Amino acid sequence: MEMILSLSIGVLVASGVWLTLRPRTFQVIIGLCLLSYGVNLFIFAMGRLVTGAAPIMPKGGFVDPDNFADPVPQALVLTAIVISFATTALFLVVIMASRGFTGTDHVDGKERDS
Amino acid sequence: MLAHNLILILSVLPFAGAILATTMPVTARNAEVALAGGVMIAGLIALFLLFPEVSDGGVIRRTVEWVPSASLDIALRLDGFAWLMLVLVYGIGLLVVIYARYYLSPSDPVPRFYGLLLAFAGAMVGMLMAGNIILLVVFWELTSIFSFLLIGYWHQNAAARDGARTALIVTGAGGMALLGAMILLGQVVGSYDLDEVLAAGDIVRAHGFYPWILGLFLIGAFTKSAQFPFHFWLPNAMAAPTPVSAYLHSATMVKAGVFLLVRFSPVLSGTAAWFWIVAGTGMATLIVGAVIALYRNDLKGLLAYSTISHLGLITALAGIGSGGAIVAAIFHIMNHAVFKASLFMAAGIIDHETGTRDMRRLSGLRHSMPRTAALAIVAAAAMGGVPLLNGFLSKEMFFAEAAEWHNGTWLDVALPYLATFASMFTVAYSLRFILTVFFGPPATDLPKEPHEPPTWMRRPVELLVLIVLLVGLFPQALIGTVLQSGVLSVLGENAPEYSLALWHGFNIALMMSLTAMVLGAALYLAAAPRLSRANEAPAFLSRVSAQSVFDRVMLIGTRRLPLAAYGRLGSRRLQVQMRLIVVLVACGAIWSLWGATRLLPLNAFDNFQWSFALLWFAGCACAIGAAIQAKYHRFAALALLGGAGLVTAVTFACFSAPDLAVTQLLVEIVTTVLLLLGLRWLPKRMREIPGDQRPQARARRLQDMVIASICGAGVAAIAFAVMSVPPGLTIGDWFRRNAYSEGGGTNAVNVILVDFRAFDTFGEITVLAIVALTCYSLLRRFRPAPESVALPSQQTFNELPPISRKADREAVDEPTRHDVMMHVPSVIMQWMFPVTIAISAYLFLRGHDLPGGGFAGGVAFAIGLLLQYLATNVRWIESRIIILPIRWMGLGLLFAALVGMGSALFGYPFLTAHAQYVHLPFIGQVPAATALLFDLGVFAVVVGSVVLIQIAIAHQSLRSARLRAREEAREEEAREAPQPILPTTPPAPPPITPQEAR
Amino acid sequence: MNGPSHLIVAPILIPLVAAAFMLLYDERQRRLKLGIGLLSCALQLLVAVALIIQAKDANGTGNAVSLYLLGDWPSPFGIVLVLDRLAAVMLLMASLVALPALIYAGAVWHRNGQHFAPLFQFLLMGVNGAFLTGDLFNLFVFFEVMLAASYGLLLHGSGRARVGSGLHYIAVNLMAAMLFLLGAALVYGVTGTLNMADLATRVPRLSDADRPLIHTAAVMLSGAFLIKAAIWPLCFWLPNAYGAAAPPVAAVFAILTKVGAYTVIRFGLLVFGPDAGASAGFGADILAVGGLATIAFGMFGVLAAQDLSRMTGNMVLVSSGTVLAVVGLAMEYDNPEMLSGALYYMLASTLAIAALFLLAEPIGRKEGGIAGLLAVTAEAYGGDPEDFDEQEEDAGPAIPGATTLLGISFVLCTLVVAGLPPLAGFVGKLTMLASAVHFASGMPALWGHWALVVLLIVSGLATLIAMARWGIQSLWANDEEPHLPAMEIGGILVLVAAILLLTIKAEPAMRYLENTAEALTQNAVYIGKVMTTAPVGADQP
Amino acid sequence: MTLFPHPLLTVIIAVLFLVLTGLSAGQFVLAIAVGIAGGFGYSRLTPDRVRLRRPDLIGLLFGRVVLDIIRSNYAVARLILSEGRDGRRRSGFVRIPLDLTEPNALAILAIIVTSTPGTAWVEHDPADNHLLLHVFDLLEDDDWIHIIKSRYEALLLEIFQ
Amino acid sequence: MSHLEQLPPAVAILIAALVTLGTVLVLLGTVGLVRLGSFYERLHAPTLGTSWGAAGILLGSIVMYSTVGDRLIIHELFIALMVTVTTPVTLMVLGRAALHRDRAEGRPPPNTSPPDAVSPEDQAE
Amino acid sequence: MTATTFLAFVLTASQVLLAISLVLAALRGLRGPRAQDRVLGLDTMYVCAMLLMIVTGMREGSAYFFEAALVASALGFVATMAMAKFLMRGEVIE
Ligand code: NA
Ligand code: NA
Repeated sequence: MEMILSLSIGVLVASGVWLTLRPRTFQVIIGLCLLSYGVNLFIFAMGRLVTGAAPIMPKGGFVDPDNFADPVPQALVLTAIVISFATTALFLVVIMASRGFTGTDHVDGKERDS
Repeated sequence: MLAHNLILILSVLPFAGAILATTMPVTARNAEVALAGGVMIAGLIALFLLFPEVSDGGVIRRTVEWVPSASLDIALRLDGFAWLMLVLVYGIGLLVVIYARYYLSPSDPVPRFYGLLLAFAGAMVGMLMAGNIILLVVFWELTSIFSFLLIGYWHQNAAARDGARTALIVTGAGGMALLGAMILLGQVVGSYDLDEVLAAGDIVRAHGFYPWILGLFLIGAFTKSAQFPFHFWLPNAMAAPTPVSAYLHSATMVKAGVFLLVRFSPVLSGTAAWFWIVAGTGMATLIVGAVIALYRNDLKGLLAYSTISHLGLITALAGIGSGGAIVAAIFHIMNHAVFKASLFMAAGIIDHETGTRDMRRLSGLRHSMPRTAALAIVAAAAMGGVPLLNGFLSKEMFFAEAAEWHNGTWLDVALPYLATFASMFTVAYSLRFILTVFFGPPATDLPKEPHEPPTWMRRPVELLVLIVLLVGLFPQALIGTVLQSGVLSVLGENAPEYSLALWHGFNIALMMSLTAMVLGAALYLAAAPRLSRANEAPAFLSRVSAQSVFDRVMLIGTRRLPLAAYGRLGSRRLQVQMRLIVVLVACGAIWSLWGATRLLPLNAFDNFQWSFALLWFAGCACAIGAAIQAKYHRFAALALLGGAGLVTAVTFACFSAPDLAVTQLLVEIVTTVLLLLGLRWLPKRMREIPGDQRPQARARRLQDMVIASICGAGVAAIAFAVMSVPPGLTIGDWFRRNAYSEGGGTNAVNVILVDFRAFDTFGEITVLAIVALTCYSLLRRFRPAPESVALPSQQTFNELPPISRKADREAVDEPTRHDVMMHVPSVIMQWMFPVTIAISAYLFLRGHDLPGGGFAGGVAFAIGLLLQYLATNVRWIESRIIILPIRWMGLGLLFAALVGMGSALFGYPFLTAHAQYVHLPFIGQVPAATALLFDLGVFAVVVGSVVLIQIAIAHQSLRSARLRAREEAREEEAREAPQPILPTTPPAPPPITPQEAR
Repeated sequence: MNGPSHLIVAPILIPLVAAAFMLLYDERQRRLKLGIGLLSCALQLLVAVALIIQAKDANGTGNAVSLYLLGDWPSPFGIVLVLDRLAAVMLLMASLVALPALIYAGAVWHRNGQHFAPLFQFLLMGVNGAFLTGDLFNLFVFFEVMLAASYGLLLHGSGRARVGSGLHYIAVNLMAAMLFLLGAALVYGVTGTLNMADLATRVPRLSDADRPLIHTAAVMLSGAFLIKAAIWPLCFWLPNAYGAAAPPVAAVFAILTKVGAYTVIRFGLLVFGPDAGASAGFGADILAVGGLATIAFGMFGVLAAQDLSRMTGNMVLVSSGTVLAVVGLAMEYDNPEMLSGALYYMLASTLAIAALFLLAEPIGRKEGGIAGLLAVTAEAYGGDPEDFDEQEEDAGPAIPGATTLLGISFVLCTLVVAGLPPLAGFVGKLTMLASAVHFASGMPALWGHWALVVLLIVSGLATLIAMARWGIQSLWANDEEPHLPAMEIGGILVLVAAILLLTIKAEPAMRYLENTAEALTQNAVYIGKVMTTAPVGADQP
Repeated sequence: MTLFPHPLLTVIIAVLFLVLTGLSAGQFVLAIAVGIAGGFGYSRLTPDRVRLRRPDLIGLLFGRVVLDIIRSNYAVARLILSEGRDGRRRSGFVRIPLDLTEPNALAILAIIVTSTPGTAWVEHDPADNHLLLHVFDLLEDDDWIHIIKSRYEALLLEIFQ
Repeated sequence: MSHLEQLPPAVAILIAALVTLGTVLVLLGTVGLVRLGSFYERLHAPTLGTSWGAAGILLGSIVMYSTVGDRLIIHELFIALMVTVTTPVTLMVLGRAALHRDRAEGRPPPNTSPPDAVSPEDQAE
Repeated sequence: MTATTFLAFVLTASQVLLAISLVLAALRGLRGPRAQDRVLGLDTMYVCAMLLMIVTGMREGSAYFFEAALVASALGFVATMAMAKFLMRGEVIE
């Protein structure tokens, strides 16, 4: 599972990075989304993979942390999801505006020859 | 005690006067003069009072602390040499102040002039009295800055601007060099105190830094004193008002450099390097200045080159460095200041009264302004070294030193000849000045009718010329003690014996003088006819002037090269920047990971699960598909992106993160709708982009693919390396143990979010609110690209065969085509509204104990609202449901903050939560944590923000419909207008039915 | 005192509450919002001064570091705010820039678009939070708060240039955010903590197998930090973005790179400081080289630029590069000597740069007086009827003698950024130069120090040349009096006054910063304070 | 303004909420609150109260639908599996005139038709109240018209109109 | 494994049957989605999964949790209801969209089921 | 083979089959050929994913998959509906 997830993170990151290096704004925004999936999974993976151990605790009594997934990375991912959603929205609006002003969807606001 | 206060007053007074002067009204000309003159007189009085203390080589010191930790204190130090220079600053200052009163025209803003003049005097005083070598640099640079402002006083004049800039750059750069020298010097000596530095000559000269110190120091001194090849700024500075030239370019600022050479000669001189560089530069300057001066047609130009030449003389003396040479240098500093100031003033008077300074136009002025002519002739004679005048005395000392001092180098041997040669030109240009301006037939075509200036404009000149005469006749009686105290303070016990007598016998120096005079006169007579046509410089110098070299260096060094370097080292292209970030971080990561043992994939296929592998097979396929399609098939990329997000959500669910799965799904939905909303305003890629298949473009894509693959592989390897080792002791353990007992909730993730690390959540919702506000603000000004204003093609197409033509009817209250198409689905979507409210409440209420929470609830609610926008249209929905998303955001943030601050009332820090179960009748135990209230704030902010973003984008369709309607109305007008008007908008707008345009 | 000192959290809460309040009013009540904003900024300034005094109280007892346990949870579990001298200084700097910028904005800019006032406060909240937090992930959150607000402010007023450069700015910073997340997550994955002090105690004890991973995390994090600090070659977005931003926005942006530099100092010296065992001084040489390159690049930019905004944008690079180079050298040779000078220079140059950003507009307005005032807004408005209500009243009373005031301010600021005497910039540069020479003359071949010395002097000269060129061209060549609203020059003069105060009070400031620099290399006090402070609730069961 | 603008809806939402949370006293109170909120929300969109004339027939309709769906599930599954063997299946559009005009009833009809494998609701034109259906296996046009009109529409007409 | 062991064998078999039924229907639906020739035909395929496919699995879940949890746990019904109500919305709009696009391109919607002819514009979506 | 192990096997097999279904749906999303096909593929992926989560929950005896499944089933259609509407109208909200 670790291997599969690692590879998947790799694919997401690679696709995302490739797209963010592209010249079209839409490619960049899709790339940032993919990248954020990869990054979120990476953060999540830092808490290690556990199945059937959601960090929902019994009410009272002794709690063995090993029986539950680490909630910290999950909390971090939640924050990260929200923030990357927000920034994606913003970026979208900006690329809309950029296209409106420049008439092109090239990231530099003008078409290049090459 | 008095002395200590006096020297403080000396240095503060001009600055105080400057501030006062600038605040006076523009019309207060006489008040300005009174103020500035008063400052100068006060300074002179203070100096007079102080003389007894410094006359015998005594030194007065006063230190005011400024930044002791940077060894930078306002250490003032007055000795004989400084005293002597200060007399020049204040004395000539006084005369200049009076002179300027009559020189400046009524339209000139006097407060600025006197303010700057006084500030400059202050800087000069500070420089002369600085007892700390860094402080010296401070004032040194201030003189540069104020002189820059003074030269540019008439800034409407382009020449003034250029002259000021050149002066600032040259002297400012010299100041930087001087700073370097002083820092090194301080490092070598171990102190910035001038006395200690002056006493440490042997250490300095023996130190490895000495060449650096000397080089930087000399750059500083030479630039300021306009030494060759840095001399060119001085003639350009003649664009300054003449009082400024008389003050700065004869008596004060240009003397700063030679002052420094003399002052530091005990520390730095006595080496071969010193002699060669300083004496060599001095001699070169002496000659070059004198030669060019002869060719100048501009009076002030002649005086400027003359000044350069005289400064070269003083520099050469400092380079020789013997006791006698230092005496001569100090003496000549004074003499030159006096006669040159008077000459500048005289030149100013001539300019003022005739309207020109061009010697080719001036002639026979002795008829119309005889007094001025007499004064100028005497001063010019002193400049030429005529006996019985002060210039003669110090020049004889120079000749004597040049002839009698020896160190065995060829330069030493050549000195007397060079000196005589230069002096010949001095005589020649002095003669030219006298003969062309005052003699000959009276000029006829002058811009003004020449006559004598106002009396008080001439008084300063008279006084100066009187000094020229008196010093020339009775040197010992007049300035013997003063000069002696100056020499003592520089040379101390090494001070030589010298005599200031007028007559030393028929010695070699006198012979040199006479030779120079005879030859000079001959030279002038021979050259006179050709001078006015020689284009202001001898032929060999007219082609390469230092100024043009400087201009070229500046153009290349401060414009072209930086531009080229900036372009080469930077990029304005986003792709380059992104690539740099990625590549640099990847390289850094590879570098730090190189050889790490954890990266070897051990147990790679532990816990293999087919379903999970298949899941991610689909996920990866979607991700790669999205990457491939994003350029030409944008909609497809969006769908595939959704697939990848979905798989991510399932992964979260599978590995015990239900909260994440819920949130990811919700955000996924909103993001998709958002991107779709945006896609409406982005170009729909269909046609191939030109050049996309060129080998270059392919190569770049391949290169990026390699970069991306390396990044992906690296992140994957790191992830695997971490995951394959069990965690050590983490703070997560503490959260798991204390989530319920301390945080009062069973869902540890939610307890972290609303309690343990609620501050993060606080920031997160703030980000959301900010982004929503930003999107809204930006979209208020949104102007779509012309090709997206048009109705989407889907809406312009009238379906054939139409189901019914009734939908096209013109009646306004008929359903739109959209309503027809969405007729049945919209009913179901409206049903979903209350259901979404229920789901939202469900997610919100159980968050603390089970998956869910304020964020999930908020997004769910926002989706519910969004669905209603999808089901109908903006107008319809907003006439029924009025949401004020910005208020929601504000209230949510305030509410969350107030809940957090509530704890302060009980003496707890911000965001301290209180958890408790309350027993309600009939209902039973109810959890009542303040954290839940905080979550309510989160809920409100999330709803407000998400709705605001979506609605802001959605409203653009409405706005562009309005735009289209206006466009159409305009076209209607154009069609009805009698004359055809060329269409400014794209032709043939798509036909719009009235309903749609509504 | 029993309760915690809530003063520490005030710099975050004041702007937050102010901004939230503003959201309750609509855009027609801009004046009220401006008033709230000014009040908030003034309060922040007061609090910053109070915190400076609080952090000053040293006596070697460790009181110089104060802790605020958010939610009353013990560190390293909860999020902590840590106030030490460095944080206090940065807070003061931020509020010193913010207040004048907002005053300036009060003339025209605050109503040239939507929601300027709340976004401005949000930015300050993010900046202050980044300075105060002691938690790595919380730092990320505040970075994002700050950045999100900065996106909004950069785009404020809209227009092609702002949107174009904003696109680049946002894209680059989104990439930086990804790196930050990766790095912070990896830190947690390897060490199991997010508290920076706790991290500092764990890093020296890491196993050899884990160490490369924490170094990788550091590379990722420094990628994020250095993009913000605008190190070469990650800084190309900056001059465009700052040049395009509205003047008051560009002025507050002068702080943003300092946030990046601050995090480099904080994180670098805390986690990879001298006590970090095998990781001590990690990456310091690269930091130093990057910093030096940044100075050079910024210098070229200053010379190459044509207008004051872009020039000033490049000065930001010079200023930032100087701090980074000094920090790198300080880390590499474990020698805090130059740091105090660098901090002082940073303080002075930031104020001056902010003032220059503000000056650019009124000076440039010479062509056309009041028309120029309106031209700023004309381009930004589309033909939409919704926006027509926004062009109402004028910019308030104008004041006479505009050219003189602008000229004096311009010259003073130029002196500071060029490091020319007698103002604060010189004192800072002098301290750096003297200590660099002092340190390097004792050891052979420290080319980094010598390069710094040369670059400091040469960049000062370059700045002088460029500024003289521009100043002459704009202030002298055009004789027209520009229209200068009183609020605009008021904001500028507040900054100038702050610079003068900093110059006059150079000694106490310098001594404060010397203590700051020394404390930065002695982490034990900081770590001890963070790790041992007990929650309020601990003694009240 | 009344507390229960849509009492039926309020009840449905409350029940749904209880289905989600499970039944307890506290949840019951919450469920009613949520139900009321849902009713309010819906009344903003659709002020007119929906009236059922024959609620007793809902069970019958539900039963019919469940049965039909089971049947068509089987049919369509078989067709998909046999696709390669015989290509005799013919799919296409059918246009059906409707008598039903109540929007909610139409929506229910749409759900039924679409949920049933083998039929897909493609287009409804309110102007002449015709429905365009896509049918997976077209037997006879009239046949489908008959099924829709008699098995579902008739019942819905009775319930709603 | 504990929760599965708590189930009586008959219930376990029942659950297995329901889940199998549901899974197979879902799978068949997706197979149809891949194999069917025209869009309008493919529109029918997912309904296998959203009708009895989902129902089977959700019923299995209800039976399982109600048995293990000793009380009736029916919240899966909510999901079932949601699937039933919401899937048609997408399919209806999607079908309408396809029809609209076909008409716009001048292609009368096929009454038979020839394999999709790929028009040049298809490349561009 | 007891009923329990049989059920365990069926559930595991169901997970795999549902994952295969998801792959097939994704395949339609990838292949298109028309935009509506991709939307259809995504919509089916939502259903498969939802059911996969339910079955995984049954397999693990965990109730915490429910919320995600609930959201996928009740709100997932908003995304695909919006895409469909985009195809139909060229914009999502008008
Ligand atoms: Na000689
Ligand atoms: Na001479």
